[in-house]
Amino acid sequence: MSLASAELTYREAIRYALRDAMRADERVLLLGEDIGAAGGPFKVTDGLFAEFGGDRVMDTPIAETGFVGAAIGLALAGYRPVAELMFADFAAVAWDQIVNQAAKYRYLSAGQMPLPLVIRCGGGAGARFAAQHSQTTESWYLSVPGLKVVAPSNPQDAYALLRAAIDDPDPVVYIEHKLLYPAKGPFQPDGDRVGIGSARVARAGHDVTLVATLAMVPRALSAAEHLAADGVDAEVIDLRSLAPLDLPAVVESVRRTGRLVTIEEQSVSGGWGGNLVAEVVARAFDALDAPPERLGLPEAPMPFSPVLEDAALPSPERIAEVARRMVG
Amino acid sequence: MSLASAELTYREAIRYALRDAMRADERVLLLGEDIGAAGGPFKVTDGLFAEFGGDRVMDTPIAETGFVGAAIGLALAGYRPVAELMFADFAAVAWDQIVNQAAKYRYLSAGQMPLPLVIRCGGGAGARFAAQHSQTTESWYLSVPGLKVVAPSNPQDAYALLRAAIDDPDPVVYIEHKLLYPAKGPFQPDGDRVGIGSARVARAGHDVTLVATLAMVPRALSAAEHLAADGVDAEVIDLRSLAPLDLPAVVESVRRTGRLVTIEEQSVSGGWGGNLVAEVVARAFDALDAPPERLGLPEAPMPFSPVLEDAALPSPERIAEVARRMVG
Amino acid sequence: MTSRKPRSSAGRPAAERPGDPTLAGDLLAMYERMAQIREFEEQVHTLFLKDLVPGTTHLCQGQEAVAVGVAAALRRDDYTTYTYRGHGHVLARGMDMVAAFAEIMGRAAGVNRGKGGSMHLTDRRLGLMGSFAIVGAGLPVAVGLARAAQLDGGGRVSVTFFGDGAVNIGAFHEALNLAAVWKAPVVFVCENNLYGEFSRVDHTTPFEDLARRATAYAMPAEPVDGNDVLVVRRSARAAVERARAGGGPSFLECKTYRHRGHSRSDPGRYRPSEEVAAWMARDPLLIAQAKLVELGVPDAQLEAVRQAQRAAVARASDAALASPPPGPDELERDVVG
Amino acid sequence: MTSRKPRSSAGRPAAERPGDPTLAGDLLAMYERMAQIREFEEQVHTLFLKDLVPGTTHLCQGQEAVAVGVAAALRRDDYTTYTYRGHGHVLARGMDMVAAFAEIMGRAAGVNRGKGGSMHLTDRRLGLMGSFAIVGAGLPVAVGLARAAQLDGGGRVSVTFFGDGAVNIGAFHEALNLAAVWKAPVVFVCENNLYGEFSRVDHTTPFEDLARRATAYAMPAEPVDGNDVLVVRRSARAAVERARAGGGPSFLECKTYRHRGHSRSDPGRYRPSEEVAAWMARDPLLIAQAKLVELGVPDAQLEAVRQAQRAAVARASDAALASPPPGPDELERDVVG
Ligand SMILES: Cc1ncc(C[n+]2csc(CCOP(=O)(O)OP(=O)(O)O)c2C)c(N)n1
Ligand SMILES: Cc1ncc(C[n+]2csc(CCOP(=O)(O)OP(=O)(O)O)c2C)c(N)n1
Ligand SMILES: [Mg+2]
Ligand SMILES: [Mg+2]
Repeated sequence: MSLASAELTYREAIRYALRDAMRADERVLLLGEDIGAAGGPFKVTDGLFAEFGGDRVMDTPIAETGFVGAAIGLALAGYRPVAELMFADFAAVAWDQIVNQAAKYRYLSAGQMPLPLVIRCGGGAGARFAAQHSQTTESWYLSVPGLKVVAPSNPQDAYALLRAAIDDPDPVVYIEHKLLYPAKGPFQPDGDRVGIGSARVARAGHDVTLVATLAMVPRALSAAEHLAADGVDAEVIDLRSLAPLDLPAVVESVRRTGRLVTIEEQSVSGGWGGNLVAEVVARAFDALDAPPERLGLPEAPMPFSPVLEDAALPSPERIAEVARRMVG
Repeated sequence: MSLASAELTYREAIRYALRDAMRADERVLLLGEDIGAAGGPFKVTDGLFAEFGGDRVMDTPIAETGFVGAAIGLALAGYRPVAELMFADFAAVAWDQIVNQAAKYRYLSAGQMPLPLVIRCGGGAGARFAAQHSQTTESWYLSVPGLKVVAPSNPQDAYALLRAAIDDPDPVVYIEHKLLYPAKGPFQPDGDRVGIGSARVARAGHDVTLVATLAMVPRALSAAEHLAADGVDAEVIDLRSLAPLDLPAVVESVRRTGRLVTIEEQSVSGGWGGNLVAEVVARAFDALDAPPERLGLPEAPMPFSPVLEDAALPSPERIAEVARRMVG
Repeated sequence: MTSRKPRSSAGRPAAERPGDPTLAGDLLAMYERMAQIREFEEQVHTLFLKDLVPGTTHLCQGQEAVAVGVAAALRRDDYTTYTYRGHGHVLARGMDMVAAFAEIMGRAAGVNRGKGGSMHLTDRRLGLMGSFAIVGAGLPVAVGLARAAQLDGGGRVSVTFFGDGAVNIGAFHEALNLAAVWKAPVVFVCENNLYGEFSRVDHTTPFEDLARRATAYAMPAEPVDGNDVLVVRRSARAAVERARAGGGPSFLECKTYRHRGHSRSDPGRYRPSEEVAAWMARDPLLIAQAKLVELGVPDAQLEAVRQAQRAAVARASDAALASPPPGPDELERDVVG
Repeated sequence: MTSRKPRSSAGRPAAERPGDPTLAGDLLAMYERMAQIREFEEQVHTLFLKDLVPGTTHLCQGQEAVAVGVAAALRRDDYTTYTYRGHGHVLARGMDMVAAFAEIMGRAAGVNRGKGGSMHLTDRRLGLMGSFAIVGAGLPVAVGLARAAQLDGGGRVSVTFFGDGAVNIGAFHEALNLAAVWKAPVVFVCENNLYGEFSRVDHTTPFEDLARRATAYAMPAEPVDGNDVLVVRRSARAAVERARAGGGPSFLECKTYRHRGHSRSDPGRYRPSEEVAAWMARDPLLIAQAKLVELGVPDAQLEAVRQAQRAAVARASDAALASPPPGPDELERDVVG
């Protein structure tokens, strides 16, 4: 299909970003398990092997430390590797390469060795994959200076942020949400070429600011619909980037609404919500009409059983209820 | 030396906790690199090999995934292993075993398989070990349900928390601070046998609450001295446990002082300070006289050069200045 | 033939001479167990098509002889660890089928009350100590279990199952080296089914004969016909007895094949049809059947075994379907103690 | 003999027949370089005793022949990666001594402006691509550099140094397998100095001859006398030329010894004194000297080389000491671009 069309799935948007980046720059390479002829476990890279061949779409053994490390080497040598970790949880077996090596390379070399490296992974719950295949892993990356971290929620951002990540001179962790792969959304090939580090107002409103990422964004939007029915006008901000964080956008919104609810798909104890609340409190204390609230997962691994998994995730109803209580 | 003496170093306190736990329960075992005859890279386990032998103080190859995994197996089989990771940063090469396996074992098995496992490591900066050997790594563990995380700042707590960790039925990450190893402090063998999850008021005060962990605790106490000279009476809380967190203790303190400053040895963007601020704001909004502030490391890996490393760490002066401004 | 428990060799390998009076009985018991696993997996697939199995599944049809042959070499108190493709491993050691089905369907009657699902079936009473969905992660844990057994001194053994794809990950290496250094009583059972997901083994490893990997740890290793349950049992017995006797770890490369795709969404089309056909002809159930007929067991008896297993599986599946989902309190239970 | 650059073989191994007219010259150049490293390390130790070296250091006295012999087999544009025990590796490829000393002392004139220190000396202009303080972490990166060289097609090679202790960690395994599968032009140089920290190799690995590990990857491997710089160069050339010619990765196990303890705080007392004595007698500088004398180089010339290096090291150390610490703006510089 052509990029001129107006609707794409999230999966296609990622695929086309890879394709277009590879067409535009032959230093762009992909590495990962079964991403070649097989098209990737999530079928994101389907067709890319056929177009670009095995030297640019490289299947690897099951060796995440090995191929993330190799991607670092490729980046050092002038390539622009995009390593696919498949499930976000698998970053755990490559964690040293990500946080101790990639994130620190530029600094340790005093700027001699920037690392233009992208690490893609599919995170998140809802697919009944249980505790080892359901984490968004956002929290793992929140105090790792040297990494940029993005987390798109829709096709347009998925495309733009991946292009930006590949163009970026630094390691970028690009977290996808596996539930969103089939989700369709409007897409303009020459549309918003958002850079890393800018949040997006997904819905404007003036009573309360809901901040979310990934699959929590559609839930927040749905909560906003519920709220609208009750006469509460919610603003929804899609963070999109976790590092750097677009604090000004959030602070500006809360200054207008006076109320903040964060919604994240992880337990709040180590999430980005705490940082956001603390920053908003520090910068807009007087503008707050109520203490900000955070919604997240319970303090538990993700259970397999659908009833439990569904209960773990913040529902639009629960989000709306918290916001309503805050406004009311 | 005997435990009846009144002063111990932090290193000795850890050693005696291991020794006493091993004497009390022969299922307690130690694993790690060079912890045996060599006494450990930080000399913490000195003498234990001589007393307990190689079956209870096991040297391992350089294979953190291997021996942390083996510790899981030992725990499953009824032992109480204490795995020493040496530098806290090395948790990165065992990260999967820690967060995807150990933390989730009890849950995945619906309670069949609790894991009484302790992971010890020496974290923190100040020793001029550069970016890959200076992280406290506290932030990595903050959204990992199933793990308990403690971080003692003095001999008494080091002893008590390690005994508690070894007695605990769950995996406990026990973060030491390498700068504190030679630090002496009062010690009562039958003294405060603090449990996991309780904070400690290190200094009582009524103007502002300073919350810290590890090597930031002595700095906060030193800041409190500076402040006292200026007539500001600071309360200093040593969190000691990061998971579970003693929120009631912090909230109670801030209710009295109306002011909160958190001091942590990591960048605040993913630290525990954000969570603490958010919880305090949620629970004691009206008691706040000023927006809480967070101090931490700059958003950068830890540099080697002493001048830079010293500049990176929150100094007592800087802590005092922030608190003074807040009060004043 | 109603026992579900594999016979325990109690430390002494049974004779296997032709004419061995126990051979037909043993093989029939193993055949029964393999038939149970086959029927179980087919039923999981059926349930899945009916939308009764949430998430994903990794079935093991074609690999039954490995799980059953190894289990037949074990004592009741030995430890096993395995993977997301673990239905065969747990049934081979006697997991209750209702509890297994219920777990796979996320029900309260599940062996882990629905919290683990297909990839995480465990039962510590049966020595089923860990089911790992991260490739390779189980091997170090198995070494720790073995080290515990060694310290205990009771001759217990730890056996860990993993795939051909797992031999390339760091945890594999660290575990094998640690086991070698500790001379830990562990048997590493590699189920070389030629594919890790969609990649053939020779695409990800410089050779197909994975037993070669063990030389790097000075560890006894053997390629094994993983589709002949008697061969598997014989090799497993040797390795298990070596471990029990203090001889340290061993590596068994069981050559086998999965009949279906990697997981529920995979039709397995990347495999040449001749390869599939050749392996279907070497179906472990067919091989066992032929041997049983040779040993004088009538066809009708084999068919009866198969029918009985099919019926037992159907009953267990129905019973599991009757279980409600776990209660809401399960969500935050069992996180810490 | 003033050049600091190792001779480039430009892809063609030089002859090494006895009577080879270039041999004495080559060896003298390598001796000079080894002497430089030796003097450098001694000076680091002296500076450390004067409290001028913050943090820790891992010195390489006794292992100079490995770094120098391998460097002599490389082209200027080849890549190398190494470890916290890396002073020899960087000097062997020509790192400026002032920049190295200044880095080790945390000064602004340091090659990384004092941000990395002793464990992190890198200079991309010299192909010095990474110094890793996490054991084993450099190997996968080296494979990536080799894969890049392979894609580039220019015959460039990637060489990575690591210790005997590193052969037990997962990253080692993943890297060697990946290199084998990709046939990447990488040479794995294991410096087997018999100890990882305070543990003897046979305490942590089931054998001492680590070249055996390479069989698990079907990789050519060779045990090498790591204290004879000519032997190291010969083996390295063979491996490097194989890689350049598309023959894939190789593994060299260089048997050597560190004269000092693991790091600054370690007196190395866990080593039997006979073992130390035997290896001191096989000091790589002594071995090279003996060979040079045999080739007709007068003792006095060798002493002059040594003196010249001592003087050069002292000058560089002084120059580095004159450098101020990095400015405060360095703290938050170079985090991201
Ligand atoms: C560390 C890690 N990487 C990738 C995966 C995704 N994954 C699940 S199964 C699998 C293939 C494993 O193949 P093999 O070891 O041969 O076992 P088989 O599935 O054939 O039984 C992969 C890549 C994973 N679960 N863990
Ligand atoms: C993953 C990891 N574990 C442990 C350490 C601590 N450590 C630093 S050097 C070293 C010994 C390494 O020995 P070897 O590989 O033989 O190299 P050598 O020091 O002898 O040159 C250890 C254990 C580390 N840096 N990284
Ligand atoms: Mg397989
Ligand atoms: Mg060594």
